[in-house]
Amino acid sequence: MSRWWKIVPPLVALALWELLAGLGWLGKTPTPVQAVRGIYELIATGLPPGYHLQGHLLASLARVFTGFAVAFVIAVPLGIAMGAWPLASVIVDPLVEAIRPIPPLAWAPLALIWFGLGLASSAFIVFLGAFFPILLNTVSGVKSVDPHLVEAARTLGARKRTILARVLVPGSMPSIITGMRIGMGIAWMTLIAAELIGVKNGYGLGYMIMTARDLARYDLLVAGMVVIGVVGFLIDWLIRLGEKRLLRWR
Amino acid sequence: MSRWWKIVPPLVALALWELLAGLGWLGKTPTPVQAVRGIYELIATGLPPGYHLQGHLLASLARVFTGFAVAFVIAVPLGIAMGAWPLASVIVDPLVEAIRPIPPLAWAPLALIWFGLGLASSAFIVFLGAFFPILLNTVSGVKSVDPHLVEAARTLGARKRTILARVLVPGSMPSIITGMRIGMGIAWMTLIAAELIGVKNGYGLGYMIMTARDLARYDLLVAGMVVIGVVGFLIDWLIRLGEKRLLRWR
Amino acid sequence: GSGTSATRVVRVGYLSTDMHQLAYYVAREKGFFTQEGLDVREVGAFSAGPEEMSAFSAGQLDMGYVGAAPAITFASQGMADIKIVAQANTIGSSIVVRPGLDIADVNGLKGRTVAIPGVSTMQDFILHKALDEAGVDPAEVNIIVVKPPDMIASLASGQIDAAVVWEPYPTMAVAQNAGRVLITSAKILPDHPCCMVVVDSKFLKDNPDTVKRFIAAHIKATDYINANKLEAADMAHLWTGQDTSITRVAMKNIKYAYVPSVKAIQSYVDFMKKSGVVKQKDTAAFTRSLVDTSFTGGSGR
Amino acid sequence: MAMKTTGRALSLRGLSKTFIEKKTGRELEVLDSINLEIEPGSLTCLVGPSGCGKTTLLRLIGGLEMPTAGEVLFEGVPVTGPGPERGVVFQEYALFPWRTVLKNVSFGLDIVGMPGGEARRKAEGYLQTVGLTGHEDLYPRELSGGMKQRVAIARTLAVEPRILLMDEPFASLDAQTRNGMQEFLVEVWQRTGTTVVFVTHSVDEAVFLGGDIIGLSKRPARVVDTFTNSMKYPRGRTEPEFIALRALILEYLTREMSDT
Amino acid sequence: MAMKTTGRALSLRGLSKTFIEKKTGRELEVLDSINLEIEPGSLTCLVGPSGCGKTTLLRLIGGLEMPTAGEVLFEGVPVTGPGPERGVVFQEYALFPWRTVLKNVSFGLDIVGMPGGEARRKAEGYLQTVGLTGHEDLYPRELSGGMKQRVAIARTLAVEPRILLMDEPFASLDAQTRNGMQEFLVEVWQRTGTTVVFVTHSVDEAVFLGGDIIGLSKRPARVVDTFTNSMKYPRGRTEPEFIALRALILEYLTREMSDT
Ligand SMILES: Nc1ncnc2c1ncn2[C@@H]1O[C@H](COP(=O)(O)OP(=O)(O)OP(=O)(O)O)[C@@H](O)[C@H]1O
Ligand SMILES: Nc1ncnc2c1ncn2[C@@H]1O[C@H](COP(=O)(O)OP(=O)(O)OP(=O)(O)O)[C@@H](O)[C@H]1O
Ligand SMILES: [Mg+2]
Ligand SMILES: [Mg+2]
Repeated sequence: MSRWWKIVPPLVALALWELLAGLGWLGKTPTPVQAVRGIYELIATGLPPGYHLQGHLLASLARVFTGFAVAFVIAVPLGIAMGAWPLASVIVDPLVEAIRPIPPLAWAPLALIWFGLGLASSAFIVFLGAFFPILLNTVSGVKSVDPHLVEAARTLGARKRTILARVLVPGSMPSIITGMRIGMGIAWMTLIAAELIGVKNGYGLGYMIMTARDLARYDLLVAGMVVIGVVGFLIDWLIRLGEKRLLRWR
Repeated sequence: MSRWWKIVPPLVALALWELLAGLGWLGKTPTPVQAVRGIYELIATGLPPGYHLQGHLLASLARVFTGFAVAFVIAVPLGIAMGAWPLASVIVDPLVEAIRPIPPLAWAPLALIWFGLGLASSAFIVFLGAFFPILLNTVSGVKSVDPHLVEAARTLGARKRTILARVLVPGSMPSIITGMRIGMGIAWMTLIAAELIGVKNGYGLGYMIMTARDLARYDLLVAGMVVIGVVGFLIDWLIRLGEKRLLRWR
Repeated sequence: GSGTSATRVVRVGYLSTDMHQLAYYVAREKGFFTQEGLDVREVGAFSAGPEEMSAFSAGQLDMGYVGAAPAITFASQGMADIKIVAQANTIGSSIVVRPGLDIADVNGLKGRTVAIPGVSTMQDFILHKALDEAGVDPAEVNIIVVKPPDMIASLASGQIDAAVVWEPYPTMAVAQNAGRVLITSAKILPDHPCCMVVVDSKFLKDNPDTVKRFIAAHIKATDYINANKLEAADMAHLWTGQDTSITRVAMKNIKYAYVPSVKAIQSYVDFMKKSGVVKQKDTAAFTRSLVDTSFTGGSGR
Repeated sequence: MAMKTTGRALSLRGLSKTFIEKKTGRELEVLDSINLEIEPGSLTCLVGPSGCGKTTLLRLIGGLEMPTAGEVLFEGVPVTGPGPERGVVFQEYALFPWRTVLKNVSFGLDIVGMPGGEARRKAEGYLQTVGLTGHEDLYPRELSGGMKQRVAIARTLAVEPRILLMDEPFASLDAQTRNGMQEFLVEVWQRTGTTVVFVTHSVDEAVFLGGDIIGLSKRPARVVDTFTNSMKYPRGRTEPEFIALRALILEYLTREMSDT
Repeated sequence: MAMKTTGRALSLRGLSKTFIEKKTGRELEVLDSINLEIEPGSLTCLVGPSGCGKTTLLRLIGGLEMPTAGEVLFEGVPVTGPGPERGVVFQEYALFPWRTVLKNVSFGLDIVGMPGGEARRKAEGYLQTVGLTGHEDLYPRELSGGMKQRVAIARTLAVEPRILLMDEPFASLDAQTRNGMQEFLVEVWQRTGTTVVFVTHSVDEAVFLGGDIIGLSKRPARVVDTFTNSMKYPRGRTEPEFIALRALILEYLTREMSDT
């Protein structure tokens, strides 16, 4: 009950948007009501007709999660190695800093050459978005583990592998989870770039948004943006929920 | 002298890339040598002919810096307010979390409606990329300022404004700078989206990359990516240099 | 509108790597606009039509060279109040297939994966028309959306079997040995419209004389192209960066013509209506209100 | 002690403080009707069991916390917030890490708009008082614990407070440094004549410093005992008088610790 | 002391340690040919000026640092790294914050693959030893400083080290808790008979705990004095013998602090 008032600010923002757009102050910007009708149309009719929102959502979830999962599986061990072994950091850092700013869309043609049309290509683009935040946060997480804990483990008889698994990994978990949250956000940000290639089956939220743009259906475009926003928010909320459970000890 | 060996890992990466691409294992991926030749062609001939790399770079720098500057100027004061006044955080947080994952490309049509063609539209897209990291880091920076410092300032006679300017701002500076580094990276990531909107003068690195893609000139495309990577790296290096000076006290 | 007709300022947009809009490049290179006393200002070079049409809806453009699909779509949705006042080119697309495939005619596309650049685009229309004439049910073809630059790589790597796309992509595909032309759009839909010259309705109402001069320059440029193909191909290289070995060949498949055909446009509008993009009940009335042939001396055939 | 004046520096009248614990929402009574009078120029030590409410009491005097009942009168005027006339020295030093030693000391002067040159001169004077001349341009991280504590004291002295409130300022220093700081404090106090209220849980320290040593009860804190130490400064830690008073206070603490 | 055995628990032979300072590259001599023999079952305290090298010495014994010259023999065998037979209790507690009290204590047992039930029972036993039964499922952040220190001790005891190395373990506790922990340590030591080496800079603490009290010189540390304390446990802090020894050691420290 006490936290329900948190919903008020977003509602106020929506009301303001409705007002401004309704007054025509925002040009041809669709109003929230039109966006909601748009969502309904996307569910009922689909865009292109027959391609329903549910399908787009599922397809995008699959792409985002695949790319994100691969990023996670590579970035966490690499980040732990970089955190534990400073030399690895020196080697990887400049590459990371140089690759990080390259726009995901620029990778699209190369992704196509390397992975062809389809899941692999789009997951690769998502991967590029999610990888660096997870990596950098894992590294800084490992570096921030209290060295006394490592020494305590050693005096209790722990060897390298045990220290890695039982001290460095749990100790850097808070930072890794922060990296996951940021990485997941950027993963969704790359979705349109990812779906400009590799939509073999005609489904995808990003693809749907670009179709809405091609067809001058800005109500559907905004509807698609709202869906991504809500889904992104929910996923973030889920990660935060998991974080609370996993990091009960904090 | 001692730090020059840091250049070895990137060189090894380049050599590996040359080898793999040269052997044809990467399909039609251009090799580093081709990319360097591409950079030369971009400088000498330009793409489209007459539109030289220098011009593209300058135009993109102007867009990135405008968007980034606006993001900085709004995010830092807002972040400080959110950090100092928890209620502001509760109000803004859900909006931030919902808007953050929306792909920059989706905003392009709306940006056009709102800001028209030109610098304002593309800067808006860049702004969306840079804004959230700066905001979130500023908030967490202010929250992490030792409350004892605020109390010390109060007992020394400081009022609200003085505390803001002389305690909260300098105290959150390390975190703000981290936010700037991340935000600048994402600002560059949004560059293609920002320049898909339509460039007024025919210049822009992202626009150039998309032109190279249209022409299937992957050597020029990769050359453009390398330029963005190097420029991004240099800017990050400059920020880090400034950080070292500004945060000498750490 | 950009002030009075006395200033004769026209804010123009175009697509940056599109050979179909060659008349615009030629008119600028040859100074035809200046000769007409116009001050043509390039407000934007766009990567895609929808953005250019958005610029019209934002009131940023007076005139522009743009594809038929975005122009009609935005007009139909009421997102942009524009008129089509001239044709930039007709035909100029092809169905390209992977070289190794045993496809002799459109019938051979049955069961294949065919890429189009977008839903309800002109190329979508061409494909459906071709399938229809060959008696192939579109449901028997796996039609997917791939952006034209990605089509060549997808053909080369065997990701798609065929693509329907505008020039110079078919020529590029052939040059890179990634495809062969199965059939040109000229053979499927003779003289089908492609790129257009459009004008903001209010600008047209306020500055009919300026528009007239603009179209006069456009006509001059179109005639010039048809009379000086080689020189025009060089200009295409200059403006798009495309190699002349490509532009020369590609030009052969493009017909540079300026008179818009109301009938041809309407048949495309009808197709768009069928795919649910155009909502207007009376497509004939809609097309008539959209196309203004008075500047090109045509009667609307 | 060092000065003779009429009137009280500080009066605590029926001072009570109850916290609402954030998590559980339960009330936590920390101070229970504290009455206390402090003379101008005196050096008073507060001792009491861990967690009894010493810090809370000091924060109330400093105006960093508001009482639930009762009032704090400073020179006869009720305290409603922090102010430079009541200087606080925190256990955690609370130096501004981004300011040099000199700039830390001049903070209170800078914010009231004192011209740069004057503030600098004044700060340099106080740095001399605490024996840190020559370290003006160092940053806090470059200082040892004892030096940090001296800077914190100089910073507080620079705004010329009429009372100095110190909350276990030497608790995190090692034994040797700590002894040195105690001697230094006595010296500064004698020189400036400022009223000092000093919280500690080291009995040694209280006996070494305090004119009056106020013993507080377990939470909720009440004043249970006042020990007067009339030994002359500098005090010898091995003198019988010192050891006797130390034993007396230890005994009181043990009593306070043990009963329920 | 509690046990009679032949042979030495620990022998330090000409132990020297020089650090290379990272920033300046200068050499810093910290230990200078330390020779020391420690009997099985004894409780030895190391005292010395701040920064003299006490922690370094303990880390060398623990195997967390390697000597520049000389050697550490543990039960006759040279030390080459850390090992569970030499338990270290850190001042900073160094508890794993993500493990419950029970899981912290069983850490050393878990990693050698002891079955869960057995490890649990054993850890519970040690928790009882340190008087923390009933707190098994709390996380470290929910404990007070004294409780944390007890968990750290139980965790080290659980791997049954033959020597216990403690580096100012009670330094950050308040006076009352600290006294309690000292008494508790004596009790555990008497009960288990483990050899204990205890570093402190509190003279009070050293006199309360130590059988032998080793006085180290300023950096580079050398052994300058060995005080033997034959008072019976439990020791009274106000007994004349206590105060006399305390004064003696304070005097040595003052000497060590003052000369150049
Ligand atoms: N803001 C607060 N909200 C709730 N409880 C508080 C707050 N501040 C202090 N307390 C509680 O009040 C009690 C007294 O705290 P205080 O810090 O004044 O004790 P103390 O005597 O200074 O202890 P120590 O010797 O450990 O410094 C403690 O139980 C503490 O947890
Ligand atoms: N890894 C290291 N590298 C360089 N110098 C070090 C290192 N570890 C310790 N020192 C230096 O060695 C000296 C002795 O340090 P040590 O921590 O052993 O002293 P200590 O007697 O334990 O001091 P304290 O009483 O403050 O705990 C100090 O000057 C310290 O700065
Ligand atoms: Mg306190
Ligand atoms: Mg030490």
